Amino acid sequence: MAALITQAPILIIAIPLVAAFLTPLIGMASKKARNALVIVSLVFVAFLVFALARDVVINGIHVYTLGATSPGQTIPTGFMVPVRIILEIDAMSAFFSIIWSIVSLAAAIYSLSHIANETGQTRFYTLLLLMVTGGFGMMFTGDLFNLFVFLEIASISGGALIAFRTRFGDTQEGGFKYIVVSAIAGLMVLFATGILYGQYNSLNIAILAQAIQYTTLDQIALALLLIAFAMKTGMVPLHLWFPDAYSVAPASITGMLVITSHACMYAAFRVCFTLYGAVIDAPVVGWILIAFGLLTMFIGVTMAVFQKDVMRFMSYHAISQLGYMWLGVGVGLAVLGNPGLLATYGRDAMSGGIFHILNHAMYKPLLFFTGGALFHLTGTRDLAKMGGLAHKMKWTTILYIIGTLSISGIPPLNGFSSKILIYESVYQFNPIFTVIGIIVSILTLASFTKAFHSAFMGAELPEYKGVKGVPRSMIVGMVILAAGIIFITLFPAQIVNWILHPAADALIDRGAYINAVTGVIP
Amino acid sequence: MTHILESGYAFWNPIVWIIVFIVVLIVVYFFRRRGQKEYKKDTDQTRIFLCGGEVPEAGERHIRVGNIYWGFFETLKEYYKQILRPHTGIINDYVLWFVAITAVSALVLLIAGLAK
Amino acid sequence: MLSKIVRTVANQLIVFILIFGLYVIAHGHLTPGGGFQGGAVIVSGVVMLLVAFSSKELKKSLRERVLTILESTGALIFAALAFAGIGTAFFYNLLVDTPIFGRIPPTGPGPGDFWTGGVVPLMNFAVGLKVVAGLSAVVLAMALFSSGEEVEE
Amino acid sequence: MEHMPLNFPFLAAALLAAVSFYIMIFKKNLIKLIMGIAMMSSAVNLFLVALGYRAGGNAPIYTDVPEGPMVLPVPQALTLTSIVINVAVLALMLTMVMQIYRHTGSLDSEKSRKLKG
Repeated sequence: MAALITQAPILIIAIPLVAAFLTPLIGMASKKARNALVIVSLVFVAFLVFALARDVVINGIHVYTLGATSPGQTIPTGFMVPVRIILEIDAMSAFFSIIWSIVSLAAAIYSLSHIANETGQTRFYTLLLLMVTGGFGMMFTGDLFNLFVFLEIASISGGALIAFRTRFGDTQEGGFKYIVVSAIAGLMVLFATGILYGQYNSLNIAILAQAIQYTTLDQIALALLLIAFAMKTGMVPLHLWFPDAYSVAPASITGMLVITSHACMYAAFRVCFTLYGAVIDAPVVGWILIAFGLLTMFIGVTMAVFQKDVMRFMSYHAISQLGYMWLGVGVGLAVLGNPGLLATYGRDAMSGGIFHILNHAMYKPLLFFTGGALFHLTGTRDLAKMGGLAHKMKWTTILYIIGTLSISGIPPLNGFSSKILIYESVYQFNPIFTVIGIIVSILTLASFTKAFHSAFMGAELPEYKGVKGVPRSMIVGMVILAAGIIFITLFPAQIVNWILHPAADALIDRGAYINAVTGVIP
Repeated sequence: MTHILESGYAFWNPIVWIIVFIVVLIVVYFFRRRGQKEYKKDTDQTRIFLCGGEVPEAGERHIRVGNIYWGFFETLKEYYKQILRPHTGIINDYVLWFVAITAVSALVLLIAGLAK
Repeated sequence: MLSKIVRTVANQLIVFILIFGLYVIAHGHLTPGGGFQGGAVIVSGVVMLLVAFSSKELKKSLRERVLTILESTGALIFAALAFAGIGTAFFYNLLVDTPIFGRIPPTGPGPGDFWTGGVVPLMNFAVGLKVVAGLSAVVLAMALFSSGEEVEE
Repeated sequence: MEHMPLNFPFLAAALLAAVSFYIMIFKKNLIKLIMGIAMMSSAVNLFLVALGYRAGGNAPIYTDVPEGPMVLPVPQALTLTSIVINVAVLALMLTMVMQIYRHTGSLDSEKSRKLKG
């Protein structure tokens, strides 16, 4: 077990990769064996992630060196290598990887019947597993260049998956927009990496963080990294591609794309807090994040109220919820230089923002999955053509209600626990932000009620008399996420103490992240 | 166990809420038991009553999504006109927004760096 | 399908392109090049065949199923080589100080020794296999698609 | 090469990036947009290679190299990786544009805007 945990960081990345390339071979022989391989590998990865996260929270940061036993080792000895390619897992990375493992497992199970009628299913699972690899890589990597590589792996497989159903024209358009935006964001990240490498002669985040000076070039690199990652998360006004891509993808992929967007948010946090932590102009960047966060919340939700396409409507809600996270973490960043305020409310605001990521990662894929179930039954995403579907899909209706109450922050569901943390702490920073947050929450509930009424309520419509119910594996995928919601609802304090405060502290305490690497280099 | 998720001003404990919900459910059940006993399903008692007139078909009496919150959109017509303007759906505009926002934030950071 | 002269010349040239591609793959640890570059050279030969013969002709000899198997095999060999060193660390170079590619070169300028690099040359071969199969499939699929034929799933 | 002004490659990279952004923003043809992205990646690759250049340096290969400084190998490795990634991205984009053309019969970005608002 100890050896397994030592090797866990690379196994978590490598097992989906190997499984991705095994699926075409096994898929030729038997479909069932292929599906079993996908599910088993993801279950094993989820187990490893939980074991690793437990170990990280208890024993501190894990540093895994590729190809050697320590980051400074060379073979044969006697050469000068500054630092090898490493994976570095602190509580923040562990937190994000837990989310990713749960959602990818639920999405894979959901896919089993959601794409059962499509052609080229083997390629679908190959790409899905590659996307899982890319996501874990982004969360675990210890250097900027591999962050770019894994970002591109996740983007390419994600773009291909969005455009997977080639028989529709709009999927191609959405996939194209996604891949163009990802390519530009990726190239900007690479450009910023080059700027930093040219000045400090290293790619490792910890080494760079130790050496960074905040010269003019560094400021440009910060802007490039921050805005590139922010665009990938879907921050207003760079969100325009977001509903286009998310609404046309298969629902299971949309659920996973939400988490890749969170992975980009993780990268942005890593850049702001760890890489630039010592030198960053914290109030300015914090206020930039807060301003964009408020804009994201408000414009996202007002656009969502307006939508008539069920997946597009949920995509705009995903954007609006991302604003809460930027707001919480932005307030934490704005008071980063002031230990008193940080202890009073900054740490709570950050914990709230991070807690909201966890909650959002549970209820938003669940809602996208219910939207996918609606599409599966009716063959349309247009809410105007739906009605009375609760008669046909009882389980989905219940799960939709759970998701709705959770996203609108209705007590006692988990969405409320994170929102109250954000409201209470942000109120001490600036009361107006809390008011805006509550208005956005009200509008969220209003628009979900509207969608609930038009899709599920009413008498059974004649055009949907003959449709079959939702297949079982889709229900199982949704129930996994609903179980996550119920668990977080019942034990918010335990979750905050177990993983969220360590994760927030990992962002604040950049010294530990740096020492984990520099401490072992001769 | 009474004070979890403290944030300075307040605390949040879902167990308290769940207990309250259970109490409310018991009260509701109590009221429901006192209800009319002679209610029967699938008789005239459950038929839709619309001023005594003809009841439309299921597809026609369902209020579709376009009609919900009509007043809200009517009031905020100007806002929606403005907000829909950038949502062109043209990929070139998406790139333009990215370039513009990157340039603006780089400028803000540079000016803040100079002021320091 | 182009004229007989073009087809004959393409048939002769593909041998040289293959040899050059394999050279670039094999010497990836010594000179500029490696698995991807050599693979791309070989795929340029495939593109030449595609131009000389039609995509329909080429589809008969380069079947999609075979390409898929080759691509997956290349990736799996690469992963297996990386996993081989997991006793120490992932990607650990097991073959250092062994007769197979295991020599340790002297530092400083000097002629390159082919038998160095440990698992790196082997990984180059695996990557080359994957790139040849993958890029050929991409080129072939695009050619088939633009000639109006549905690509088989 | 030894007397080449060292800033020249960076200026060329900046120029390439500017031209590519111009193409991506103002050219409505989807194929031209993809060409813009290809130019953008070339600009970044040129920037990376120029970073690793040392005046009068040799290629970082041990085979029969003369004495003297070598250029940095790491940026070249980065460039190679980024080229490989861009091959995948461009192939995917071109495939999608072919599909868009099949569905809409047009390569104009103003005509493929079914998804908006």
